[in-house]
Amino acid sequence: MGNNLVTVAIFAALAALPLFAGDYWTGQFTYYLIYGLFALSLSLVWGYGGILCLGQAIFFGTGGYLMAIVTKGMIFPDLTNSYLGLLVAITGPALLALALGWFLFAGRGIGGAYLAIVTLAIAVVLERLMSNWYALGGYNGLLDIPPLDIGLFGYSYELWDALPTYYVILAIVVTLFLALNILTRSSFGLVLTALRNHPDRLAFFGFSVLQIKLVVFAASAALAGLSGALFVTVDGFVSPTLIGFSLSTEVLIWVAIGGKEMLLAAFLGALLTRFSEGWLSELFGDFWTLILGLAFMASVVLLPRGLIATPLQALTRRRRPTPPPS
Amino acid sequence: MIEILPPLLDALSYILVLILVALGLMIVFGMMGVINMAHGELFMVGAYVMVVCQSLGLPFLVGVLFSGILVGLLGLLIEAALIRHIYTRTLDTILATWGLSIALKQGIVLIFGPEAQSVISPLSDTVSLGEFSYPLYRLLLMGASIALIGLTFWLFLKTDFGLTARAVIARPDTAATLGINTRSLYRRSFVIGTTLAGIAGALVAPLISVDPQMGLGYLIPGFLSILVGGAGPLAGVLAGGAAVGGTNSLLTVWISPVAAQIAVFIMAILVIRLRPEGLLGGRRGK
Amino acid sequence: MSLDAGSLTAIVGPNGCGKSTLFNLITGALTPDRGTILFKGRDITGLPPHKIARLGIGRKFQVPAVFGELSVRENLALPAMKGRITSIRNDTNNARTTAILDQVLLTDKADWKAEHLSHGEKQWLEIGMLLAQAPELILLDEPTAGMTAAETAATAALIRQINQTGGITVLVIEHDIRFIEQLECPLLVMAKGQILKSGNFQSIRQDEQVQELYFGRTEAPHA
Amino acid sequence: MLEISNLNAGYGEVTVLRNFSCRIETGQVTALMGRNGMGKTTLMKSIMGLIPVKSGTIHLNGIQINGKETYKISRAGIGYVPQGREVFEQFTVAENLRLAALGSSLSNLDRLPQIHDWFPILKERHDQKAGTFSGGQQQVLAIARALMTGPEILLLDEPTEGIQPNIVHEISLQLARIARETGLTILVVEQNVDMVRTMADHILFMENGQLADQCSAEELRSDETLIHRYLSI
Amino acid sequence: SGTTIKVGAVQPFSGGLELFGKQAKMGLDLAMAEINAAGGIMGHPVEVLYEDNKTDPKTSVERARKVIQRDGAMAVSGPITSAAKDAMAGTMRRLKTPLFYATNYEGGICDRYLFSFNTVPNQDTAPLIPYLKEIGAGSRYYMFGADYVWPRNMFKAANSMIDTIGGETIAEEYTPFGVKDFSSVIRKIADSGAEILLFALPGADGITFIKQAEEFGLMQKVTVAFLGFAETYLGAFGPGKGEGMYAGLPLIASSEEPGVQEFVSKIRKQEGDDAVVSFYVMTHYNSLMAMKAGMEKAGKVDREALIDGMAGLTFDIPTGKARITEQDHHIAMNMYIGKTADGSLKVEKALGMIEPANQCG
Ligand SMILES: Nc1ncnc2c1ncn2[C@@H]1O[C@H](COP(=O)(O)OP(=O)(O)OP(=O)(O)O)[C@@H](O)[C@H]1O
Ligand SMILES: Nc1ncnc2c1ncn2[C@@H]1O[C@H](COP(=O)(O)OP(=O)(O)OP(=O)(O)O)[C@@H](O)[C@H]1O
Ligand SMILES: [Mg+2]
Ligand SMILES: [Mg+2]
Repeated sequence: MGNNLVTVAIFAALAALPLFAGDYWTGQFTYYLIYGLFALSLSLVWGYGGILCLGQAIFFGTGGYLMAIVTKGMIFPDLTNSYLGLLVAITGPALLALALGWFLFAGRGIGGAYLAIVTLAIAVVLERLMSNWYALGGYNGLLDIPPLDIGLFGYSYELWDALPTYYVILAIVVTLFLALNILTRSSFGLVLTALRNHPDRLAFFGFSVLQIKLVVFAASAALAGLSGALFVTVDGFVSPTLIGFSLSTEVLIWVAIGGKEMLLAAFLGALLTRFSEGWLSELFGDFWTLILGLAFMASVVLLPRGLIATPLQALTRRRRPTPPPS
Repeated sequence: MIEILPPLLDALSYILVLILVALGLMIVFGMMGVINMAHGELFMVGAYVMVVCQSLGLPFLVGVLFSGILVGLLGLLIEAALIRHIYTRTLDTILATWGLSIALKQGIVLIFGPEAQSVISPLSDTVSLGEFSYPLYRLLLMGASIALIGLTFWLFLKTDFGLTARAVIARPDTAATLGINTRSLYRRSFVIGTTLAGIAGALVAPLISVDPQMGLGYLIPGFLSILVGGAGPLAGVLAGGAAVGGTNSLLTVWISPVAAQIAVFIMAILVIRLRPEGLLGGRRGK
Repeated sequence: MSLDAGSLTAIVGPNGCGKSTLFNLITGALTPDRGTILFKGRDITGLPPHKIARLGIGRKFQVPAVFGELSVRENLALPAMKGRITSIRNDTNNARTTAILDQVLLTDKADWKAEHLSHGEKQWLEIGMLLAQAPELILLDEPTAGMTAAETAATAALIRQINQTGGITVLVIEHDIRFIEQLECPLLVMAKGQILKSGNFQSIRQDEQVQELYFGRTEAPHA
Repeated sequence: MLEISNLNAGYGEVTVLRNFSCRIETGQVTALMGRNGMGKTTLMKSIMGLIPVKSGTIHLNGIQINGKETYKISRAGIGYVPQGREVFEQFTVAENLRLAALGSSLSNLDRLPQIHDWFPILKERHDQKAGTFSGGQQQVLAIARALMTGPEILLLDEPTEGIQPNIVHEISLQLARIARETGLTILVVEQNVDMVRTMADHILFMENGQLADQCSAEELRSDETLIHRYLSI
Repeated sequence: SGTTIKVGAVQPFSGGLELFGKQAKMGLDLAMAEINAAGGIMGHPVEVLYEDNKTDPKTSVERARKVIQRDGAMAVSGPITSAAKDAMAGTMRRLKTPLFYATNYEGGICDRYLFSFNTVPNQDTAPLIPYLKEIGAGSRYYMFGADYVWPRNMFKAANSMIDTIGGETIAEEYTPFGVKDFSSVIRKIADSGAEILLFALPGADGITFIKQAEEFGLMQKVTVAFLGFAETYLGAFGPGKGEGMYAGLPLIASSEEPGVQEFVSKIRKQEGDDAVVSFYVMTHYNSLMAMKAGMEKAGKVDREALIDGMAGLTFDIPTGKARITEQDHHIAMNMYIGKTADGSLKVEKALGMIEPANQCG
C-alpha cells in the first residue's frame, strides 16, 4: 500500500522539521499543523460526508472562544485547566453541530448548494453576534489567552516555547489523522460513500440518514473545535474573524486545492497553501492575489479531485481497478 | 399616509435595485445551476467601465451601454474559459467563480488602485410629491429596473429562446438530440446574465462607493433573495427580493440597521430551511 | 389488502394507477392521508423509512438505485449491516456475499464500480442487495424492466427461489405478462388507486374488464 | 443509409462497443436485440454523439457524422427516443413539440397536423404538462417529439419498457404504420419479441458489443433458435 | 556603518484597507530614506520590511512573528485596524518588541510594548463639539457609525463633551459593514431634528452614505462631522459633493504651515505629483523618526533601551513639536479642525498642542 508509505514519509518529515528549521519556521509549522487539522475536519464532512459546509469556521471559532473562556477563568476563575478547556472546546462545537444539524437535516432537510449558502449565512450571523457580544470582547475579541498547559497531577507545564508546542501539536495531529483514517476505511466509511452517492436509497436498508449525517457533522465540528482551541492557545487571542466568512472560505480553498476526498491531500492542501503563500506573495507582490485566484480556478476546473490528491492518487493507485468487460 | 409613504418608497427602491443586481445572478443560478460568486465583481466591473466612460466625457447612457457590452464580452470570455467546463458541477462552480472573483477584484486594484472612484449622477434634481421630495435619479433607476426585469421575464418565459433555454436547463442531452445547440444556449444565457450585471453596475454606480470591494455588499443579499424566493421560476427573485429588501429597509427604520441585517439573515435561514423550494415553490434543489 | 407470510403476489395495473405509490406508502417514503398499514400485526403507518426497513421490509425501486461509487461487493456488504453504523470492521469478502454474488450472476464483476453495470445488471444487483439485507418482506418494483425474455425468465426463477427456499414474502409490480405468468402466483389488478380484481393468472388474463383496461383486446393471448 | 464500421466506444476507460459494424437500409425497420448490458444503449448514444467514439466511423447517407456535436447529428436527420423517455415534464405537450421544431427548423411546425393525426391524444391534451402524463403517454410524446424534427431515420431505445401491454401494442402498430406511410427508416432496440415480430423487417443481434448475427423477420419467425442463442443466458 | 536595523511594517496591502496600507508605506518610505541619507541611526542603516496582513487579525499576528523571529526586526509598525492591533499585542509582549501603532483609535492602550502615534478621542473628536457650537452649527446631535469598537468609544467621548457644552444627543445608531442602501437611515436622520450628524463610518461605506445623503439633500439639513476623515476621501463623492464636512485631525495637507508644505512636497517628490497625502502618512513617518530619536537618546541598539528612550521623548514632526507620554506611550501634538470645501480639505482652526488623555486610568 503505497498510500501508507507516503503518509509515513510526510509525517516523518514533519517530525524532523524542527531539527533544521529555526524557531520561526517551527512556530509557523505549528500553525500549519493546526490549519491542517482544521482542513481534515472539513474534508471529513465535505469530502466523505458529502455535506458542503461553507461555514466550517463556526466550529473553529466556537472552539476557540470556549477554550479562551475556560482557560482565562471567565466563568470559574479557579478552573482554568487546559484539559478541561480542550474538553469543553471539543464537546461544545459538537453539541452545536448536533443542534444545527438537527435543524438543517431533520425532516425533509436541505442539502447541496442550499446547505452551503445556509451554513455560510449562519457563519456571518454568528460573526456579527460575536462582534456585538461585549462580555466576550466584542469586535476586538479576547486577548491574553494562556498557552496550553500540559502539566498533570497538579504540576504545571505551560507551552511557551516553539519546540515543545510543535511536538505536542504534531502528536495530536498524527493521532487524529490515524484515527480518521481508520474511521473512513471502516464500514462507517462505506456508509458515508453510500450516503454521498444515493442518500434516499440508504434509508430503505435501515440506515437513519439523519443519524449518519449528525454523527459526521458533529465529529467534524469536534475536530474543528479542537483545532480552534489549539489555535488560540498558540496565538493568544480569539476574535470574531475566527468564526466568520473569511476563515470559512479560506479552509475551503485549502481543502479544494488539496483534494476533499482524501484526508492526506486535504491536510497537505492546508500546509502547502499556507506555506507557499508566504514566499509566493513575496515573489509576486500585488500580483500574488491575482495568481492565487487564477490558480484556484484552474485547479477546480482541471483537477476537480484536487491539485495534491490527483498526483498522490496516481502515485498510490491501487483501488478498484475496473477490468474491461470480457 | 404621508408618514408611511416615504419608508415604503425607500424600501421599494432598495428592493428594485437588489432585484436588478440579482437578476443576472438568478438567470445564471436558477436557470443554469451555476452559482456565480463572481457576479458581484462583474457588477463592479460594470461600475468601473462607467468610471472610465465618464472620465472620457461620454454621456451617461453611452456609459451604461458600454458597461453592458464590455461586461457581456467579459462574460463570453469567462464562459469559454471557465464555466463551460463545470456546468454540471454546481458545487464546483462556487469554488471556481470564487477564484474568479478574487482575480477580478485584484485586477481592478492593479489597474485603478484600491481607492474609491467617483461616478457622477446624471440627474441631481429631485421631484416633489406634495410634502416630501424624492431624487429623480432614483425614480428613473427604479423604472429602469422594472423595465429590465420585465424584459428578462419576457425573454425567458415568453419567447422561443426562453423555451429552448429552459429545455436545455432541464435535460441538456435530450435537448441536444432534438437539434438544439446546447453549448451556444448556455453561452448566451450566461452572457445575458453578465450583461445584466454590467448594466446594473453602471446604473447603481452614482449611488454608492465605487471601489474594488463593492461587489460583496450586493452579492450576499442577492443570493439570499434568490434562495428565499426560490430558484426555479424567475418570479421567485421578485418575491425573494421583496422579502429580503423590504425586511431590511423597514426594520432599519423601525429598529436599527444592525438588527435589520441580523433579522434578514435569520429570516433567510428559516425560509430556506423550512421552504427549500422558496416562497414561490417550484423545483426543489438537490 | 393483506399478504400472508411466505406468499408471492404480483400487482399489475395501468401506468400511473398508483402501484409505486403503494410501495412508497408501505416503506414509509410517503405518509398516508388515511388508513393503517400493519406489518406482522404491528402498526407501521407513518414510521420513517429506516425504522420500517429495520423491521424487515426490503424494497427495489422502479429505477434501479444502487450505489454507483461503491463496488458491487460493497453494495452487497452495506445492506448486510442492517442500519448499524457502529461496527468498525470492514467486511466485504465473506461467504454470504460470495453466495449472493453467485446467485445474481455478478461474481465476475464483484469488484466493478456499480455505476459501470448495465441497466439490467443493476436490477440484479439490487435484488442481490435485498438478499443481503435479508428482510422478511420484499417489494419489487418492475424488476425485469429492460431485460430480455430469457433474462426475465431467469429473474422469475430467482424470485421464486427466494420466495420458496428463503421463505421470504414477495410482492412484485410488473408489466411484463410473460414474467408474471412465469411467477405462477396470485395476481392483484390495480386501477385508479384501488384493487380491481384478484385471482390467478389465467382468470385475470381472461377477464374482459382487465383486458379492456390493461392488456388490450386486440392482442391474442400467446401460448 | 446509416453505416457503422469498426466502432469502438464506451465510458471512460471501459470499452463497451468493440469493432461494431452494421448497415441500416433505407426504409426498413431494423430491430436491435441483445441481452442486458451488451451495449445497445451505448450504440444509440454513440450514434447521437452523446458519448465519444474512440475509433471507427458512422456515416449517414455517406457523410461522416461521428465526432460531430449532438445537435448537428440531429439536424443531419436522426431522430432519437431515449431509453426512459425523458420528456420535459415542466412543459406542456405543445411546448415539447414546438421545442423539437425550434431545434431543427421552424418549418417543421408544419408537421404538427400530421403528428396530431397519428397521435390524437397529443392534440386533445396539448396544454397539459407532460409530467402529468402516464408512462405510456409520455412514450408517445417522446416519439412524436422525435418525429417533429423531421428525421430520415428514427432511433428508439426500448420504447416499451415499463409500458402497460395494450399501449405497447398500440405503439408498435402506430410505428409500423408511420414507417409504411412515410418510408421512415427505423432502428429500434427492443426486448419484446412480439413487438419485434410485429414491426421489424430486419433483426440485428448484439453480443458483447459486437454484431453477433442478423436475420430477416421471416427467418426469425421460422427459426426460434436464434432467439434462444442470443437472448438466453 | 553598522548592521542594518530592521523595522517590520505589518500593514494591509489587500483585503479592503489597502488604501491605508499605502498611505502608511509612503510615510515609512520617506522616513527610511531620510534617516539613511543622514547616515542611519548611529551609523546603522534602517530597513523597513513590508508584510501584508490582509486586513486580518490572525494574519497580522503571523506576520509580526515572521518579521521579529525570522528577520530580527527591532520594532514593528502597524497595523491599521484596532482589532488587528489587539491581536498583535500579546505577541509583541511575548517577543518583547515594541509596536508602533500610528492610526487614530478609540484609546485604551497602556502597555510597555505599545506606542500610539496617532490621536485618541479627546484629541480629535472632543474639540469639534465646542467648535461647532461656536460657529453656530448647533448642538443637537445624531450619531451614526459602524458597528464596532471605534465608533462607540468616539461617541462616548463626544457624549461627555456634548454634556459639558449643554448640547443634546438625539440618537446613537450603528450599522453593519457592507450596507449599500442608506435611504432609510438618511430619512430617519433628516426627520429627527438633529443639527449635526456625528459620523463614524469609515471607508467605502462612508462614501456610499455621503453620496446618498447628497442625493436626498441631507447635507443641506445637517452639518456633518466626519470622524476619521482624511484627504483619502476627497474626490470619491464626485465634484461639488461632500462639501462642508468637519473633522479634527493632526495634519491637513493643504495647510500653509512651512513644515507641512515641506513634508507634502517631499512626499510628492517621492511618490509623484498626484499622490494623496493624509495624516496617516505623517503619523507613520513620525513613528520612525521617533524611533531614531529614541534610540539615539538611549545610545544603543536594543529593544528595551529603545522603549526607555522613546518614553517621554520630545521630537520634531512636520507640524511642530511632539511628545511621547511617559507612562502610556501616546503622543501629544498639534491638532487642527478641517473642513471640506472646493474639493479639498482646508484648515478651519489650529487648535495647538493637545495632550492625549491618560489611557492607564
Ligand atoms: N411525487 C409525486 N407528486 C405528484 N404526483 C405523483 C408523484 N408520484 C407519483 N404521482 C402520481 O401518482 C399517480 C400514481 O403513480 P405511480 O408511480 O404509483 O404509478 P405506477 O402505478 O407505479 O405506474 P407505472 O406503471 O408507470 O410505474 C400518477 O398519476 C402519478 O402522476
Ligand atoms: N455510465 C456508464 N459508465 C461506465 N460504464 C457504463 C455506463 N453505462 C453503461 N456502462 C457499461 O456499458 C455496458 C453496456 O451498457 P448499455 O447501457 O449500452 O447496455 P444495454 O445493452 O443498453 O443494456 P440494457 O438492456 O440493460 O439497457 C454495460 O455492461 C455497462 O457495464
Ligand atoms: Mg411505478
Ligand atoms: Mg439500454
